[in-house]
Amino acid sequence: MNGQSTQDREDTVKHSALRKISLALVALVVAAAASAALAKPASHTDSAAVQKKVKVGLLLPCAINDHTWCQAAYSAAVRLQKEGAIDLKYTSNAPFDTAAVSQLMAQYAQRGYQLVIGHSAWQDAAFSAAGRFPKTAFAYAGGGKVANNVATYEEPIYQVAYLAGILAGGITKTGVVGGLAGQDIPLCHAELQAFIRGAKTVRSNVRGLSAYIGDWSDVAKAKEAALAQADSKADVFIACGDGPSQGMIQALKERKLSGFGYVGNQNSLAPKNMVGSLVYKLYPLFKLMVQDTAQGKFIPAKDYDVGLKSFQLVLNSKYSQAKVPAKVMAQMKSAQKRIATGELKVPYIAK
Amino acid sequence: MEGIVKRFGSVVALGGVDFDLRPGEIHGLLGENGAGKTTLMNVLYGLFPADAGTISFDGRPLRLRGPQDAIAAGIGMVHQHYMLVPTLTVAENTVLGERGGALLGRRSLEAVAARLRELGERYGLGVDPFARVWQLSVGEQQRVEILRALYRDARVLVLDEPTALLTPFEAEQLLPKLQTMAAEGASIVFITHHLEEVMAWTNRITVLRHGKHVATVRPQETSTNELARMMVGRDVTLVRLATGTAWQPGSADARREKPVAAPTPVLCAEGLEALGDRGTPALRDVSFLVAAGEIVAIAGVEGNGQSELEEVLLGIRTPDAGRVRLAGGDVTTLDTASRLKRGLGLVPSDRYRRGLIRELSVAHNLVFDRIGEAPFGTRFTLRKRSILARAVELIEQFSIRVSRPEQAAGTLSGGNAQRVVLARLLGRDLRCLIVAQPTRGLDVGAIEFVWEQLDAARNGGVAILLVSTDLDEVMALADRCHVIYEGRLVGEWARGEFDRERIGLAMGGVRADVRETDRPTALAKRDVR
Amino acid sequence: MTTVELALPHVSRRAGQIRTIGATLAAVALGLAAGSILIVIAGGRPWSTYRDMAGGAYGSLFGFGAVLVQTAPLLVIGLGLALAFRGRVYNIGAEGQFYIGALAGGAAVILLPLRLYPLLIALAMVAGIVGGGAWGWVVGKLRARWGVNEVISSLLLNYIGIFVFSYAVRNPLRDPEASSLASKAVPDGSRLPTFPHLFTHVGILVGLALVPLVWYVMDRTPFGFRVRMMGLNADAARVAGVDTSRMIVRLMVISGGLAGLAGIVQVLGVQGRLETTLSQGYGFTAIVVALLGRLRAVGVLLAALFVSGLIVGGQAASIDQGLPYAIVLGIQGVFVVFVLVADRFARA
Amino acid sequence: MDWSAIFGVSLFAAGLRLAMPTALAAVGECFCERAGVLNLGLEGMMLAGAFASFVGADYADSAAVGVAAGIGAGVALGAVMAFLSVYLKTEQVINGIAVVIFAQGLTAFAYEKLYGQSGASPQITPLSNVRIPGLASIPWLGPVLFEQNVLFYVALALTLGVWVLLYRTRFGLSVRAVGEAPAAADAAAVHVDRVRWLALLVCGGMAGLGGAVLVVGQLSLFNVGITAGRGWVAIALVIFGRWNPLLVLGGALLFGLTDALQLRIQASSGGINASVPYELFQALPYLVTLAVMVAATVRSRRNAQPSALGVPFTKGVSQ
Repeated sequence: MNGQSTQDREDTVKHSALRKISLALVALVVAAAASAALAKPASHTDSAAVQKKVKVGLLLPCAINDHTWCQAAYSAAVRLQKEGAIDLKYTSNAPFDTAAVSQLMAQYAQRGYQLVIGHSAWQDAAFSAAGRFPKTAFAYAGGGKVANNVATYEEPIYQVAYLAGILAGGITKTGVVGGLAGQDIPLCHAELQAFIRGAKTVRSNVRGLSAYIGDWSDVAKAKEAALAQADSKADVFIACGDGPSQGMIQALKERKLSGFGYVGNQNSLAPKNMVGSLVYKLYPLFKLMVQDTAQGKFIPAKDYDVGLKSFQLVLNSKYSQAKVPAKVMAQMKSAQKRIATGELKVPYIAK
Repeated sequence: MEGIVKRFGSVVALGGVDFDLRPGEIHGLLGENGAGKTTLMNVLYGLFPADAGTISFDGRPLRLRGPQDAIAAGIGMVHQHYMLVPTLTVAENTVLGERGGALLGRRSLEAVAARLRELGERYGLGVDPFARVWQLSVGEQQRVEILRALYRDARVLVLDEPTALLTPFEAEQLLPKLQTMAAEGASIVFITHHLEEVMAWTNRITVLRHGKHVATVRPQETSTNELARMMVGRDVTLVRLATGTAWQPGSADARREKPVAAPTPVLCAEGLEALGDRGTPALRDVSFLVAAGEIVAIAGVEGNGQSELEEVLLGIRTPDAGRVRLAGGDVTTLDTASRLKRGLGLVPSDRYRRGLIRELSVAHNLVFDRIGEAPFGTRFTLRKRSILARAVELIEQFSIRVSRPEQAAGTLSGGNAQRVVLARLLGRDLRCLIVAQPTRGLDVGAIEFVWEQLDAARNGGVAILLVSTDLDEVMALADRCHVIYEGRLVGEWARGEFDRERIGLAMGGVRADVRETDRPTALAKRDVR
Repeated sequence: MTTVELALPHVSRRAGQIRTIGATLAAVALGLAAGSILIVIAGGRPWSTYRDMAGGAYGSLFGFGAVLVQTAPLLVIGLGLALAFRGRVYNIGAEGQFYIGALAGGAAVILLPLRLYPLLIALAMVAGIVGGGAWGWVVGKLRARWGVNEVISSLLLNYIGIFVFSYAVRNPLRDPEASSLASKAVPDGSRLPTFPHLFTHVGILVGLALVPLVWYVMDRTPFGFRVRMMGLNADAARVAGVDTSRMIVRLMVISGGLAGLAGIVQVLGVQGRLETTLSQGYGFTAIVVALLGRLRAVGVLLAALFVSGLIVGGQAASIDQGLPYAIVLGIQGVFVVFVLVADRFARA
Repeated sequence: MDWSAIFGVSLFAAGLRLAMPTALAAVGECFCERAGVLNLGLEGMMLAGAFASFVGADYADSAAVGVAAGIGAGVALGAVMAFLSVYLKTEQVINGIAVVIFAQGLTAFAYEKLYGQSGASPQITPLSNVRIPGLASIPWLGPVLFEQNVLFYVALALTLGVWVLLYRTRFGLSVRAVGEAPAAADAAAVHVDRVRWLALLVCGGMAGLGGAVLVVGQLSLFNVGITAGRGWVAIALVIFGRWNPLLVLGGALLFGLTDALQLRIQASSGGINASVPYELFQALPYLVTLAVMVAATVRSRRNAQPSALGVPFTKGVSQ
């Protein structure tokens, strides 16, 4: 590095111009903060008239049309807005470091939004924002700790994965099924386990493969992981996470295999390959949360779980029915009923 | 070239210089360092445009947008610091920058190599076209530059201080080659500040001083005395040995004959071995000692291990073998800071790169090697007042021309900059001072000042190691003198036995016992008093 | 310490400084201009968006509290980088050092059965500094001992550090009940208390306390002076007795240690446990903060406040103006480039 | 453990697919570092290339236009880097980081603007695989090398092209000279800054193509995290390959292969819990490069790094 110095201004003796200017700047900033705080009236919702519409803020970690995680929440919220139940404002591609997310949640709360939903595993961010706005209800996805104004909503994907597993058991010719996930988190672990368990009920010798990519957005690596499993003769796949599911779908198209979509209805992405999609119905969950908030009683520290009502195996009409033996379809339907009635308990294996 | 003007910021390097060159002529361009010789030729070579003036070639005006125009016109230049890419081969360096077909496969390089070999034979400049430049010696690299110019059939060849990096012996072999080229119609510009060479080698001489054209004379019409006066502009006795009125050689010699009372060795090196940056051995079994109140010189052409020696003595480079003792204590493993505390000091050879920090003020440059010590501060504080006070003192004592101590060191002229470095070093309680090329590129007045300071320090009991390529300086100052050649100390002379020729030969690696008759004739003419 | 004007010999020092500040303000203005183009493209009105941003960030105690939370890590890392960059030691590995510091400090808090919380917090911070400092030491040693370029090695160690952190959180320190990959929560007592109205954790005080300290070290101690000497001319510094290799190691350890401290402060102040969402590039953004702050302690503070204001203000504006949040990223990106251009003209 | 599944032909095909985008960027970086410019903005150039190729392919409904747009975006960012590093001569390290932040910010914003609102998730028709008739039937090598995506062949040709450009052309000679001794190159009538500008444009173009290969070649969709740090691995690869394009390509293939291998080990080892510490495999390229870098500098004092890397060249400055 030659003599070109990055910079070497430095203030001289105490009375240097720069120091005076920088001190003035800091003082100005602090003064502005103090005066504005006093002037601006705290804008909380006028609790007098019970708002018919609940003001809901929705934070999404990805784009609203990603056909999976974020689109599921976005479409559910828009449906509630159309029904006039909520006054929705959302932020997509939100930052995912805890400090920034909790700050964004707090901004919504400060603007009088009664229910702030963080559609990701943002437990810490929700708790840090909730501490500051006891009157605002916060919710985050995926289960975990709850507190007096913090709730979480479950993603019982493993129950529907069990049903998909049954179909997979019928469809697979090689007796090998594949599964992809971003990282080995409990949610994905339980999903893959239930999928294999379901397949075993149809074909006892089914072999289940699993692969962890290491991150949730490297689609190229996810595709290669799926192709690797296809090389180990897997012919029916399931995925857990945005990147993994998008990668899996590209692999299915290339190798003409079958698979199930994750959270969003991904059937249209590969009509000939998608047996169906495990669609996350957030509408019932959001509706429940909105009702609790609307009735003025803040959500008791609740872990919202409406079981199969929030998760549905949406079959892909364009997928050739021939591949799915009728007997297996019937078995899946009956299992679906038995889970709904609670007769059949799908085990949740997280580790 | 008529009325060439070139300014660098506020410094006028060339103030309207006229210069003409006839075919088949060897034209000497003479002047002190900084007189504008190299600048004039860089303008001819298109490295940077002239601010004013015109250049014509074969009668037609020559437009120079960059070196490619000069090369196209047939002008070749051999720079003082060779402009070669070390990792490329000789052939690649030759072809670099040449216009031509995009592809450069193995076949085309073979063709280049063949032509280079042919030129090499014709002018006795043999060098392996496929060797990588960093493997070549300094002399060989110069041959590559000349061959490159010839390869591009240059009709004008500019040589910038060609003998500076060569040993006297190699320099001798260069002249006949230039003469054969001139005989074949090429015209050669020979930039130098050595009077003897220009007298012996050229048909015409142009003298420049401070960017002004002084005169153009033929060697027969003038004498070295007259050239020296034109070069320096005031009546200077021929041999710089006697410059300055402070002390006459006689008196200095008389005082020196008396052996120093008890020559306590201050600095001594034993069997130093060290590798250079390129991994080639730079120091081979170097041993010497310097006593208090003595100046020991190490003469030698640049690139023979001097900078490695400085770094080893200062502790910047760890030797592969051998010991360094300072004031009796073994400092081989000590870091530079502790050596400085024990009274060691270095006046580096490149004052702007290693002697000064241009962005810092003159005041800081005067004390920055003792910044953590009293009175300039403690381990945790800096005392600005005492720094400024000391700076004013030193500015006064070393007569540094500066408007105010806060002025940036980068703005100082060569002489002033060297004064600052000397002030920093000599302003401390020194036991041993290593001085490298102290007067390179200085004007005569500055040289006098430096010599006086060194001499005063020597008389004050400081042990001084003078590393220099300038024979005059060595013979003027040194009590004892070694010569370093390819990392090895060859020969040692006490002041009385100084013999310019034998030292010069030793610098060239020629054993001192060369018989009288072998000495090539040109060298004989040099011995002019 | 008298300062110096770089190129022009006769320009007085004050004019030089005015031009530096002028260039920074020019950079800010250019950045805002380019940002407003993005806002217009996104369908917003630039002037009201900026007003909302400023209001959202500095206009309310609530907003300013949030700015301080964002400022804490940027300031602490930025100060370390400013010192290292002054010696031209380009530590690009602050993100990795941040995570390793968080891991070391977090592990100490989770595993040590100590109940005396103030002591536990102090211990955790020391562990964080040691963790980040060790990660920096590796880079410094590689350059000092074998001349391995610190830019490249710190860059590589960045990612190795992040992967070590996520492996440790997934295996040894994992909390089985947690829904996401995270460690057990740190005991509540060890969470940094927050200011009542501002809701900012006291970790910001660590940053603010460091500003005068780093300023003093940089401008008033021989060590700071030698760092500048090495930065301006390493050869001359070496001849003047500055041990550049040891200095490089020390600068890497200090900047690494401060990045590690910022990591543990973020764990105790914001996150409450070890999780990969601890940072989204603080280590890289801090480089910009150090540069915008002209590598001076006070400058880094102002730059950290400014960049944090951009983030927090951007959030507020994205809600009020209905602009996509990504616009904050866009503006930040554009800003960085204009700062570089203006910085160059400041020193022309 | 079913060894045949792991070490089958498809392992090497997968290795090549994973390696190619990173290899393109790495060879581009190798080229501009040889010219003396340290370009840390690769990650941003790849991302911009990926995004532009997606938009191009979507709007013009043709993969070719997409690829061209991708290369164009890379070249544009190469120009920004060149303006900062070569023209303004500011600190190259900082310019690189700035280009990355600049590209990440703008692509996130542009993607949101163009596709954020519309309902349908955009997809483009990918380039299909091209089976070279004759060669693909070679038993082992055929499917690996000759049944790849058409962009694969373009990428392979380009990386070999860079080797020829660097070692077998006049321009390449100038590039090598400019990176090693700019002053000497300048004296030999080589336009140092112009060579560096061109080198950066080539580097940006190749990084952009790397992004385009990812999107148009392999995935036919875009998301903001799609390059996933490949630009930083590419920079490490240049050092791993000791600044020689062929060795850099070799390094990229090696790391692509190790990635493909670990995915196969996970695939065939069955079982649900992560049998393989995938973080280790993510860190592998960085770890190995660090080891190689240290070994290289320790072993030979003359490491292959171009001496003037990272140093802006100012004409005629000699005191």
